[in-house]
Amino acid sequence: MKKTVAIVDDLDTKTVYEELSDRSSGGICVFFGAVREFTDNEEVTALEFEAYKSMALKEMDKIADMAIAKWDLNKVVIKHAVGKKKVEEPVVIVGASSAHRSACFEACRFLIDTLKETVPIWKKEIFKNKSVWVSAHP
Amino acid sequence: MKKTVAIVDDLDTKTVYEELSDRSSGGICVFFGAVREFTDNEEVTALEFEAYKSMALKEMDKIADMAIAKWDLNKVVIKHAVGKKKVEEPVVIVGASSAHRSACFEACRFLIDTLKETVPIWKKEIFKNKSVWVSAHP
Amino acid sequence: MGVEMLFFGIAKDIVGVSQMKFSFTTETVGSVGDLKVQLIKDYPALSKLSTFAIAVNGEYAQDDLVLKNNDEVAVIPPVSGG
Amino acid sequence: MGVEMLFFGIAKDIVGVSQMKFSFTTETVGSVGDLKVQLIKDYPALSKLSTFAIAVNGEYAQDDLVLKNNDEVAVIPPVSGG
Repeated sequence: MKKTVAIVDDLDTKTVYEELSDRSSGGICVFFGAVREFTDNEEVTALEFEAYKSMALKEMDKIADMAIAKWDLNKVVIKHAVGKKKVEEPVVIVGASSAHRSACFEACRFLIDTLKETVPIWKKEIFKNKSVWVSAHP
Repeated sequence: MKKTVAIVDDLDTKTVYEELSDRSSGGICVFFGAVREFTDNEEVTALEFEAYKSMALKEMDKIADMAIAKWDLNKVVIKHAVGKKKVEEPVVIVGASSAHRSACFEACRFLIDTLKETVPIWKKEIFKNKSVWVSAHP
Repeated sequence: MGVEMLFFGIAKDIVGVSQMKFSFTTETVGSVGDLKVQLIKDYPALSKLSTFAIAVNGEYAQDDLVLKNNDEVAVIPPVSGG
Repeated sequence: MGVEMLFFGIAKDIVGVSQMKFSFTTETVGSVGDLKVQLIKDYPALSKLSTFAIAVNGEYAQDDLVLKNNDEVAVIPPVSGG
């Protein structure tokens, strides 16, 4: 069992297969989160991500361990980007590999859902004339 | 809406992000199927895939269209390899991109589940001393 | 009249070729169902498969589809892609 | 006694710095809950957030956790990664 947990300036989308591939894995499921052009019909020029890095890495590691405890996985990857990201750029990559496909699909969904709930990373949406910390206010 | 449907000798796992990424997509979900070392505790040396190519492409195209009708997707990819594949090599890549993550996760699972049911592609498991067409016999 | 037969996967191993002309009178073979009966008569090992389907001109065909001259007819043993 | 305070996201904008020493007597601040009350008194805009959590030494902390000298204490506004 191998887990990769990282916070980086720029995510490489090309290496995820080799990071998750394993002789015992018939299935690999990956989720990429990316910057979308519009939020509620307002044009986003960029997203800016800030992390409490040491704690975020610990929380990501816990999420990986929870997934490993819950499903029969061979490898897990959780990586998040920080800094300013433009439209279409990747901001998060999570994935899992397993013998059969159900486990990696369910685990992958769990990884991204839980990351969004617990990992101390913050996203600021930058519009033409303003910027907003997402979810900060009710 | 753009769909990519292909049957190729060798799959490139590195290009899937750029194939699915889209200015309107916040989420991209990808499933890679790969060759596993063991089937029922017997060591597999390779898998060999054969396709009824013209019909397989039509069926893959139908599956993409069904997914597009069912979920709000921006791009869909369905690619399958043919020929002899060794352990850890990719044999199938399916994926979808969407504004929000639920749609791409559900669509991606649908793509691989349906591909396995309807697309005329056959897999032969090659063991040390025999080879077996998968699922051929009850 | 006749059709172009294609065999894949284990069906190719059973029949021994991947492609053949298959000629028949409309008295013996008219529909896909008739063709299946004839194929199993000619190649009894086909009946040992979990299932096999017939595709006509690249589309899955029901047993009642009537074959036309020069159709491309494929024997589709259980698929196992992915 | 005192702790090292860290502020992230909108909390950093509200407080105006990302890091500060925060000194207190154990009479005014003992627990995480006490600290939250004090922070809202000092920076009323924090009370307008959907929620905010406190992490002590890199772990989410409940209100009853008692702070120790030199703890690293972070104000965690609603997270929004991914």
